[in-house]
Amino acid sequence: MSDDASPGRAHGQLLLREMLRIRRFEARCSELYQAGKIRGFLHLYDGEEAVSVGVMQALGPEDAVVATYREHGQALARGIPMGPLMAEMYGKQQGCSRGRGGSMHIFDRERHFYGGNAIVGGGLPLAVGIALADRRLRRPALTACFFGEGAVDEGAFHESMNLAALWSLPLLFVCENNLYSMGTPVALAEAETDIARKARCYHMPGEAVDGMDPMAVEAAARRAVAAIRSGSGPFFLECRTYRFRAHSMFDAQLYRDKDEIGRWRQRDPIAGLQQQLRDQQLLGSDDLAGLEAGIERELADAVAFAEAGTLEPVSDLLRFVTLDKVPQ
Amino acid sequence: MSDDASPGRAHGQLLLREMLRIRRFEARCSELYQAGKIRGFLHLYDGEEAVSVGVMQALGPEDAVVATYREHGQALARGIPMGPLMAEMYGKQQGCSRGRGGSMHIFDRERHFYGGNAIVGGGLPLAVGIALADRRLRRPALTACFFGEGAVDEGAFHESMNLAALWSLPLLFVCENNLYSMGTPVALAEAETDIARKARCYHMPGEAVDGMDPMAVEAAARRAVAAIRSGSGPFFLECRTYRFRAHSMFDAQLYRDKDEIGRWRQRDPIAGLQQQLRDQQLLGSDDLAGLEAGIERELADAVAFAEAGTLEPVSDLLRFVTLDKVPQ
Amino acid sequence: MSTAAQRLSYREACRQAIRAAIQADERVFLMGEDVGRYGGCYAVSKGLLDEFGPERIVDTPLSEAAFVGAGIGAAIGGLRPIVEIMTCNFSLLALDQILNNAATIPHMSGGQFSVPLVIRMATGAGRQLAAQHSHSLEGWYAHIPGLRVLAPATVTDARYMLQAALADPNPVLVFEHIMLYALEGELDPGVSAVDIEHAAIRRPGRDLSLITYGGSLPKALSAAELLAAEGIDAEVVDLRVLRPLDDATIMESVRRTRRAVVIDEGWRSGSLAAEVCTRIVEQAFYELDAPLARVCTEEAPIPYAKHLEDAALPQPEKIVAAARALVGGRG
Amino acid sequence: MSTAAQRLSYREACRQAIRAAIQADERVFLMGEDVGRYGGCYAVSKGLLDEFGPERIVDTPLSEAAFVGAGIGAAIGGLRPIVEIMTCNFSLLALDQILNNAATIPHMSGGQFSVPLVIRMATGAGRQLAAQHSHSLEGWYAHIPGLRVLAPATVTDARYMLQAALADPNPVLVFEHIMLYALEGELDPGVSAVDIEHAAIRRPGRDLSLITYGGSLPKALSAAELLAAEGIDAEVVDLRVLRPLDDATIMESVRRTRRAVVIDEGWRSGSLAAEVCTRIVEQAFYELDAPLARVCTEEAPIPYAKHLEDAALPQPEKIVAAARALVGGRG
Ligand SMILES: Cc1ncc(C[n+]2csc(CCOP(=O)(O)OP(=O)(O)O)c2C)c(N)n1
Ligand SMILES: Cc1ncc(C[n+]2csc(CCOP(=O)(O)OP(=O)(O)O)c2C)c(N)n1
Ligand SMILES: [Mg+2]
Ligand SMILES: [Mg+2]
Repeated sequence: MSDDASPGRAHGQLLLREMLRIRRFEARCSELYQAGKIRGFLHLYDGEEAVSVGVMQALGPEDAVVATYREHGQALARGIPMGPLMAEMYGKQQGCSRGRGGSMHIFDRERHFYGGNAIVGGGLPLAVGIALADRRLRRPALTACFFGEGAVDEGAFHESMNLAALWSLPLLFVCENNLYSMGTPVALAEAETDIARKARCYHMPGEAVDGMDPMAVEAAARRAVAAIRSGSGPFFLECRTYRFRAHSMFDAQLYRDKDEIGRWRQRDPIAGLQQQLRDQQLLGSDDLAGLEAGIERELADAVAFAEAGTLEPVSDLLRFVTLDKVPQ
Repeated sequence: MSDDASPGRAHGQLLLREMLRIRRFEARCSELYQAGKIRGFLHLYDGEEAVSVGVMQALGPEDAVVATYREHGQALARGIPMGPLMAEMYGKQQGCSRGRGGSMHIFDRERHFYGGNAIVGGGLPLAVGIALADRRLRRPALTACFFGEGAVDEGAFHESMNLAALWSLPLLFVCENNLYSMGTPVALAEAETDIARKARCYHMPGEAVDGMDPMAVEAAARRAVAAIRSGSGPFFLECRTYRFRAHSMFDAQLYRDKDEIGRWRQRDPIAGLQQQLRDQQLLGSDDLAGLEAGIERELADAVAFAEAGTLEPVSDLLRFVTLDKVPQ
Repeated sequence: MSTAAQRLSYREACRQAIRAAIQADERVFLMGEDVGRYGGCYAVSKGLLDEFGPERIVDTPLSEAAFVGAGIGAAIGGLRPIVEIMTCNFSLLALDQILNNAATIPHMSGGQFSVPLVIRMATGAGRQLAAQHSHSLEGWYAHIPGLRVLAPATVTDARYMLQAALADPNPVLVFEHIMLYALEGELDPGVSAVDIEHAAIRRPGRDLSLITYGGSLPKALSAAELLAAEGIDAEVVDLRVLRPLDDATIMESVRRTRRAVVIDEGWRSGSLAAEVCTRIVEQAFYELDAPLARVCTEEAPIPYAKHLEDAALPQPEKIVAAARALVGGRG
Repeated sequence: MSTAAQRLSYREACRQAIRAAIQADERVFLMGEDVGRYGGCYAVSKGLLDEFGPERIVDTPLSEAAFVGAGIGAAIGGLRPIVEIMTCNFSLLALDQILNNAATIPHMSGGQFSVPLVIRMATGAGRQLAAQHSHSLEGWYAHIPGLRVLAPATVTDARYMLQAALADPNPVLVFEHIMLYALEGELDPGVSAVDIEHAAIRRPGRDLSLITYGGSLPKALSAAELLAAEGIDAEVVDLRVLRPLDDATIMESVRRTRRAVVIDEGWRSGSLAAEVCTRIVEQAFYELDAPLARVCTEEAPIPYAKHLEDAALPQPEKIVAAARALVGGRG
């Protein structure tokens, strides 16, 4: 945990609740996957919650988010309600993408959430464009673009970093470095394993932060956002984190041993913050129970909402292949 | 000019002759283009001769070369005879690519010359593969891969640099930094304008050298090649140079002023070396006359060879779309 | 504005179209490699940087994936980008962005986001640029749901298709054939807009339909002249819009002529011509008096040497031969 | 080796093929994302890293352009790479390398260099992976001169096509449909090789030809069963080789049955099915008793929701309906 002293009772509990919401939501998704209610690829964020929760604290409602396929945490932390999110997992038309996207393609116009993207690195150029539009239209917004450290190997990363830096765009690059891209450890994929250093290659300010510490992430994100808002161009934030579970539901995890996972579990961001808040007398047992109960209710409601949701009529299959007008 | 003292009479004259061969060859190509004998895109190397000539000195006959579309200099310096090269420009079947490639696609199996590539950055992944094959087949060869500084912006550059460094391949990256990619100056294309620094991003050793000085280029290339042969992995060599002429035959050069060109012409690698050799008494007027006369003869023969060449029969159009066996 | 017909080149028409679009809507800008200082690799945007400045005429690095993706993001974000990819040959580097983002996000997001983007690119062969610089890839793009694909073949279409494309809330790709840029034609002062939905009959005829688009249109028209001299009256259909195809105009023509040759500069196998032929068989089979024929590019990388390039590409003589063979079988 | 028929999955057959290839030729190696430690995203290469070590089973970074290009270079340089692109969806990032280098260099160099490379990739939809992960791009690749394109649809083809592909001096692409990996079948102990030139009749029939390949083959066979129950005797042709197409087998079938439905998981417009239909019209027009029909994927990005994905894709019922309509018109 960081030494950033105390977050304040309310804010500390908020961070905890946000992370717990993600953890519980995904635990349920995993069960629902086993039960066949959710299908397709499902990539859990278990262990990485501090990253999204920390970063999102630094964003305002007008800021944009470009997400990955491992984006439940990004979506929930951004404020997408759990009901439509769960309905999306179910493939129901009440889902936030009408059930067309599923786990990997969450969209939410109201929250400027420009989608999970299932092509590794595919979201980065998009984020450059959104940031360009904000600047050209003189909107005071910035774009936060999430991606895994695996995306750093792709050409799209290089081109997007260069473009953002060259054009000095209001863009926060958030690299979720969980040490693996599927089964490939960073050292087998990157000549430069210190990912934060990549920023320098483009004359971009960058920083690495403990991605298991929500307060540290939040603090770093706030610094980055302040710099971007001051007009100094893009910022690269590497969040060092770890996924506790498999890459997706099809992964025997032959590439890492249980000990490694065990060691990282010692640094569980949720348990860690909980302990810290307790130690600082910012969280009582009642608080925690209340918090947990609230999340249980929210989750139960979300599942009920998804279960009650309806299937989009097959006759709508071709709807929105092209649009009649630009949505406002 | 570098202070690398004297190159020795024979070697100094060799460097001079090689550069002059390129200069004269291309001057003739330009005339032949005006006359309609050569068509398609024609990219001249005028001003950049020291780069290819310097680098090629460091290569052995078993080493491989991957070239660009601005490759007459690379081809000639590598030893591709002028006749087949000129015949290629003419589109004759005696051309080194049977007249199918033209200026942008020179191939020569015997000299391990793996082609001009007209997709900016397109040759880099190829070079990685050739170097990989050399290593896996335990051949003591290395691959020299040429590209312009414009290619540095492409995703293929990033991916190839990473792969070469990660796998520690015997690969010499030669960046011909002539300050422009078509009409775009480096500063409008690169967040990092110090191109040699790019090497560090991949933990690759790198160096920048005065690309207007053939001896400096040769010396740097020899150091790089020695390092690669010693097994230390790839090397990045930036050669700082300038093209005196237009990007191609269709270019009004609106993007730079005559003064700039004039200043660079002061540093003409050919005039420079000539002067140096004279100053050091390594080149007499007779030598130069002999040298020039030899090149004139070679060029006249090449043009005659190309003129006398024949057109591939149209019935061969589909020949080699697929091959019957792997050429040995 | 004068009301007299204006004579200008296709290149100049493209430039006027861009200029007018930038003037009409401050969200519009042109972005691409060397569109500014260099003036465009085919000189289309020459002078525009001076006229509109670097906010509206944006030179990009050599990063096709990133600047095309940035165009998509900018369109989603409220701008109206015209992205120029120098030639379709380089568009492969951005194809993932075009297919998986531009064409997909509107549908996949359930209609929440649209991508009002125009991507222009040069296409085709004919200048001895050899294998890597002579592709005709519009047929591939015409396979992608969510895109509109245009192929202006006349000066009028070059002048006016762009404004219709910019008005479309969906991504539109415009393919400009390299051999057309120097073509000259008249702009009808009475016309100030064109539709981007219909094919056009460029030459009416009764005996067979020559169906084509873009750079092959002049060749089909030449072929029709040659055929006329032989007493064969060919109709020439310019598809104009490659996606969605205007079936009605195609079928109407074929039902009248009962024979068709489809001409397309893509390689024969998997060409756009195959799609057109198949639609005709699906929709007008019983009205056909003869098999369909295609004149496409030979199945080889296009060589540099002029005589081989010529031999690889569709040519009026090949079209004439194909037409003659079909009509020869006239029952 | 036992001579009893061996029952195994398509996935296992792919693995055996790779294993045998690596054992047979020391120049052969497998390279791709997560082929080693992870065991392959569809578990095809599970266990091979332990068996052959990291020189022969090479995990790559997420750099499709570079490692596919490196495979091309390595092939030119004398190795025999099997490059795995996880799924064809990501192959777009390497398409420039495949088209402009692998397919082009042999011809453009005047035959000086060959590219004896095999690229395997998963293709197709059916697992609710949504729009970006459900493409069927083999039709695009089948457009490219210089490539051979294979679509093994049976366990035997999965087992033996690879060795033939590696023996080819030219670049060969192998498309493995994701829905086939779990399919089980028998390996005939008498067979130890297959050709990569011919289509195969998987079910003989007289009334019409169902022409398909890859993941749609089981669907076409199901449709044929359903049709049989209605008294319609459908022949099922498995194309196997998508480039170059085996016209002879296709035409021989269609000349007998005089009717054809072509089934293909690509989007309808510009599908490989269009090419097959057009060839039939070009070569067997006068033998047709009815229009041709296609059953392809609906023209929309493929949605996640199961019922919509099912509705988007070719299904036995759609094939039956198309067949019935053609045969209904039986003169
Ligand atoms: C271009 C591309 N290549 C490969 C894949 C398959 N794939 C999906 S997730 C993944 C790993 C990505 O790792 P990373 O970027 O570190 O993100 P993480 O999964 O660790 O969050 C891969 C290889 C893909 N989706 N897109
Ligand atoms: C992928 C790609 N994009 C664009 C082009 C068009 N183009 C040809 S040469 C060139 C400039 C390349 O500049 P640089 O790499 O610096 O090489 P130089 O021409 O200066 O030698 C461009 C943009 C191309 N051939 N390939
Ligand atoms: Mg990761
Ligand atoms: Mg340059």
